Amino acid sequence: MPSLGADMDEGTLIEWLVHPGDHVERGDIVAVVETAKSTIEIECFDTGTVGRLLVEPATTVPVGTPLAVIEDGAKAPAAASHQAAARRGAASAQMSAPAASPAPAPSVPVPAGRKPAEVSPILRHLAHELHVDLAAVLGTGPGGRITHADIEHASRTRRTRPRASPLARRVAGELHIDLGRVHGTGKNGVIRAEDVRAAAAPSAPAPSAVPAEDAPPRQPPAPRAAQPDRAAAMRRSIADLMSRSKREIPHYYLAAEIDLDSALNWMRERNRRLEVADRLVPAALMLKAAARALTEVPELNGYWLNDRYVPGAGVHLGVAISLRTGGLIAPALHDADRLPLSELMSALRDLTSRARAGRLRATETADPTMTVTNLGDQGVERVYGVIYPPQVALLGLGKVTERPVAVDGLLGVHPGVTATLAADHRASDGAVGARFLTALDRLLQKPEEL
Amino acid sequence: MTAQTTGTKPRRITYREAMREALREALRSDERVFLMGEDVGRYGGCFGVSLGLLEEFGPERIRDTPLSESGFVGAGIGAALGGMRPIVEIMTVNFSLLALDQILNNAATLLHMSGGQLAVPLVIRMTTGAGRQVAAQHSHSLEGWYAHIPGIRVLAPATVADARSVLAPALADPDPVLIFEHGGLYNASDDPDPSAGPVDIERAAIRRSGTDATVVTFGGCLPKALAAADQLAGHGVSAEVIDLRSLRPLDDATIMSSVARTHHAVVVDEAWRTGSLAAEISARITEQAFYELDAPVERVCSAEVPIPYAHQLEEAALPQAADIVAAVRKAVG
Amino acid sequence: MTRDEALDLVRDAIRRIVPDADFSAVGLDEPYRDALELDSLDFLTLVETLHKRTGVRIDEDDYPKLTTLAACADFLASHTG
Amino acid sequence: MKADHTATARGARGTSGSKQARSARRRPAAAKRQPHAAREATDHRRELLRQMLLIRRFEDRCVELYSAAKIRGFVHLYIGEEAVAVGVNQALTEADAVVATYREHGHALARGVPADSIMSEMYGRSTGCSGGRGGSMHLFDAARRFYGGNAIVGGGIPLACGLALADRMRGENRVTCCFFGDGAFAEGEFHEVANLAVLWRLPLLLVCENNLYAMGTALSREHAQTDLALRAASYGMPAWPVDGMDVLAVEAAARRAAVAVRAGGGPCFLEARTYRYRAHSMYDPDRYRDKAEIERWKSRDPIDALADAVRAEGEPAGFVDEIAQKVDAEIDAAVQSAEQAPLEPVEGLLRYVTSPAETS
Repeated sequence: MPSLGADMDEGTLIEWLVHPGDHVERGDIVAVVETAKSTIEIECFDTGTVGRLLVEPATTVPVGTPLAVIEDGAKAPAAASHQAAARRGAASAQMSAPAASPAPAPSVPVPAGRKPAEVSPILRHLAHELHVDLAAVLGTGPGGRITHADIEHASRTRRTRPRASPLARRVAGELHIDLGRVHGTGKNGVIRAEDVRAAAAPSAPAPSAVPAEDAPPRQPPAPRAAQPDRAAAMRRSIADLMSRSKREIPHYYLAAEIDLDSALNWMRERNRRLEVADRLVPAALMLKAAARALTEVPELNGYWLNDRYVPGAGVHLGVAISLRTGGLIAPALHDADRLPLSELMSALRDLTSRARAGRLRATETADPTMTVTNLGDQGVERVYGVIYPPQVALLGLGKVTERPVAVDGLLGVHPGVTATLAADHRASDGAVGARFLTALDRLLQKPEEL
Repeated sequence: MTAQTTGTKPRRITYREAMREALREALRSDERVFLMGEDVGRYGGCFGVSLGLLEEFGPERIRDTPLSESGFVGAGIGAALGGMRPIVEIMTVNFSLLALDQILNNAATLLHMSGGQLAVPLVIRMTTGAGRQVAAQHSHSLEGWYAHIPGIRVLAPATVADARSVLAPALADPDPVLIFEHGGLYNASDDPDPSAGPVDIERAAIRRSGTDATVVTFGGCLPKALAAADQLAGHGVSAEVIDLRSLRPLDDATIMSSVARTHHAVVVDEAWRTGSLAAEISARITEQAFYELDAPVERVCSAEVPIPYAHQLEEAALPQAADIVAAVRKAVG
Repeated sequence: MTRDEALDLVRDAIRRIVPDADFSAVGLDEPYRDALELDSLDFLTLVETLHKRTGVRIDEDDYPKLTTLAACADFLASHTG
Repeated sequence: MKADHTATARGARGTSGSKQARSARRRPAAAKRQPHAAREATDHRRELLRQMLLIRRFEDRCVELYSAAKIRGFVHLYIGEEAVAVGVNQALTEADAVVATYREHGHALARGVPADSIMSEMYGRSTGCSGGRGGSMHLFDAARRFYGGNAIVGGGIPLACGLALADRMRGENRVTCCFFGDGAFAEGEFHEVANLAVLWRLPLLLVCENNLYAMGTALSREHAQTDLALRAASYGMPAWPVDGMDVLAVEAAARRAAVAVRAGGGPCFLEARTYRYRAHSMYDPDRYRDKAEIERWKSRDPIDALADAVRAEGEPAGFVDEIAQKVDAEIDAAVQSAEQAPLEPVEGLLRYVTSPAETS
């Protein structure tokens, strides 16, 4: 059970997306795990063949519990074919002398390449109806035959093949984009070429968070009945984490007023030329500036682990997102310092919509290097934040308001924001924090360079 | 004598007149050409296409026939074998079924069955389509049936210019050519460019360029598709409209290159959907341009019902511009 | 598009963002963003949806005209003719 | 069925056709007074005999080769009806056109289509008269104006009508001769064309080979009025029956008709009353007619009858065998040529669907 966040002690395996015998590549999504906060697709970090699955779905296990065995790629084919041979032997033995050998365990995988001809037309039809690929179904019936229940099971647990248009598939192939990571904006969530390009090209529009017309609102995969429990669990989890933070981390706070006049003018000009889907919001500008500021002040971009500061491997901004069902989650916007603005904007929309849909990826919840919380939309002037352990800082952004400023000896009215920094005094001192806020301010004065 | 084809100044003529001018030109330029069919002479053609030709060319070459579709279509085939260049008019596609044996079993097969010895340089013209409240037996769109047949060429002129231009190359073709004239088009008028020259009957025509979706259609549905494209432009969708012009052979290249640009395809066909030409085109797009498609191919066809008489029922049964708009919007999402 | 149709469309578009939006608690002339907790990203999504479904171009300068449900409906109705 | 026999017997004996035949048979007596003319007449009859024997023995060989699976598909044999094709063809010139049915080996051979190109066609070879694309039912020879080979019952009749129309419009003094059966007489296409041809005074010779069966349905079961010539005449054209088992009678009737057609008076209709000895297609159950009927018709075999007549004119007893040997040699050569001919290559599958594009 991977750790999907510092606050996670245990997780519930919801479903397996792979089966024993499947070949998996590093980065493939192999299972869905439910934590107190979200339902998360977990990736596999090895390449090889799935051996035994050690944890049954619906089982809750502590972080660190092995979930499955991934066999070495070189050995796997041999093992698979051995299994196949054994299976055929067992099946024929069973047919000729039922009592001679024990029936094989029903969960033994059917060898790949089995002939679908062994499936009755009725089941074939059922599989078709349920969009189940028969070649991928484990047969648990006599002689390894596929049963009605197997297909229904496969339908429930199969890894959803991304519904993508042929062009989208082609473009994904050309751009080396994993369709599983592309959010479809077509009817019923179908991935279209523009979605793939949006996921790939920095200059592409960011339609990903736009609900498809006529598409039903995306449902979190977990049953609705689980929601109250989930909310309560999340509450407890936040409580634990924040208590730990306030208990362990000596916070210090700094604030700076940042003039957003040039930033917002620039943004307004830029947005004027663009379709809605391509427009920026001020938050995106500020996130980008924060990410860039962190590259200048790396002392705030990392973790306090084992009594020492460990810098983060990249700038992965945690974005605090409040959920409509209550609660809060702060998944990572990976490499935010390097994302061009338009891409950062689309990534932000994507992350927000997936967080609210309960479909975050493991790495997104696990590794933010600093969190930004923006309560400006909620009308807040200043944020005095609580740091997410083991991170060492949190940037709070308030509401963008018109405020009086002195410009060239005259009084003017400019939009501005109050940025506050909560930082871990174990890892840094006030001067470091001040450098960060100063950098943030400076960067926001030259938005065209962001 | 009615409208003459002289002069090079563009002037407004109807589809009917354009076809008549093409007939007149053919009859004047090649004495092997003659027109034969029911009421083509004294009556002037059921739809008035051949009005006035009898007076100019006489009853031998503007030949009224008895109501014997199989007989006179077969006679056209035989006359073509015998060195003539017959133009056989079948009053409507509905009656062509009585001559289907001759078209399919003789016209389309003789060249092949004879090992290349007997070509059939025959042109068969017929009116097709619905939309005039003439009910189930007079509203068929069976072009797709004929386009199914190897050995014949099937043309569907959809514009006044094409009505004027397709007959000459059809007559020059050494093999049988069927020309389908949609009954709803006869009164359409336009100023065809008299210097436009012969039309390439192998190629489809792009009647309107666009970037977002390809609308493939032909014959009587072309005006509807163009109207739909106008409406779509108002919705910010740029539709390219392809007029197939030739239903056999199909100009795959024009269709596929358009789909490769727009990534969305809608096929509009007045025939019934099942087993239609629209089905064929859709299949070809998935065969040849699958990886260009960003959405399933949409089809707009007639409802699967014998075409009813009552106006509102007939309108509902046939593809309309609004249906095309909806299909394109569905495709582009 | 009539104003009523526009109003329905706006509500529907919001419901896609906030599936359990309770419109009975939001007066037509009240600011709905606060009541329904639409953040700036949500609002952008709303604008985008309205544009897609009506074809009406909504510029950033128009945002202040979209503060209440009634204002949204008026805006759309007047721009769709 | 019995009614048909009597009808045919009456047709054979009592019609103008048989009068023609009788007058033809009287010629030998006259020939003795004019030895040169007599020799010519005898030679002509020997030629008719040769043609009929060629058809008969060619088709006998077809049966053999079909059984050996050298020939496949539908093969309809003309055995018993040879006098019709051979007799009618005597009235035609090289410029005239022939449209036949799917039982057309005889018409093709009588028209002069070489036996080897027909046999090769049935073998599906490149050298076949239709390039291997037609087979038994679709023999074509454009150079000999032999327009098939039409396997849709009645389907060739409008085609012949059109060929005649073209001749008429082009001012060609040519006849188009169309063979079809009693089955086709029930098709609308026959009646459409009969009307059209008279209406337009087309140079068309319609030859109905009435072999009494439309596949397995007897004439009296498919026609309310079984006198087909009578019905044809109702369209306004000369029409008469002839004994189709008597090649000289057929020839005489056809010549008379051809003269009328060439004169520009419009079409003529001949009903040749004949009989096929073998099945409709290669084999059939023969449940629709009895063996005795077949035997009765065989007793009036056109080849035997002509051979007897020629022998009576003083030809040596073995002269038929002598002709048969020559014919057999021709057939042997045809089979050998077909066996050795190259198969039509599959690469050329799509040839002749449409005419090749002009190279200019």
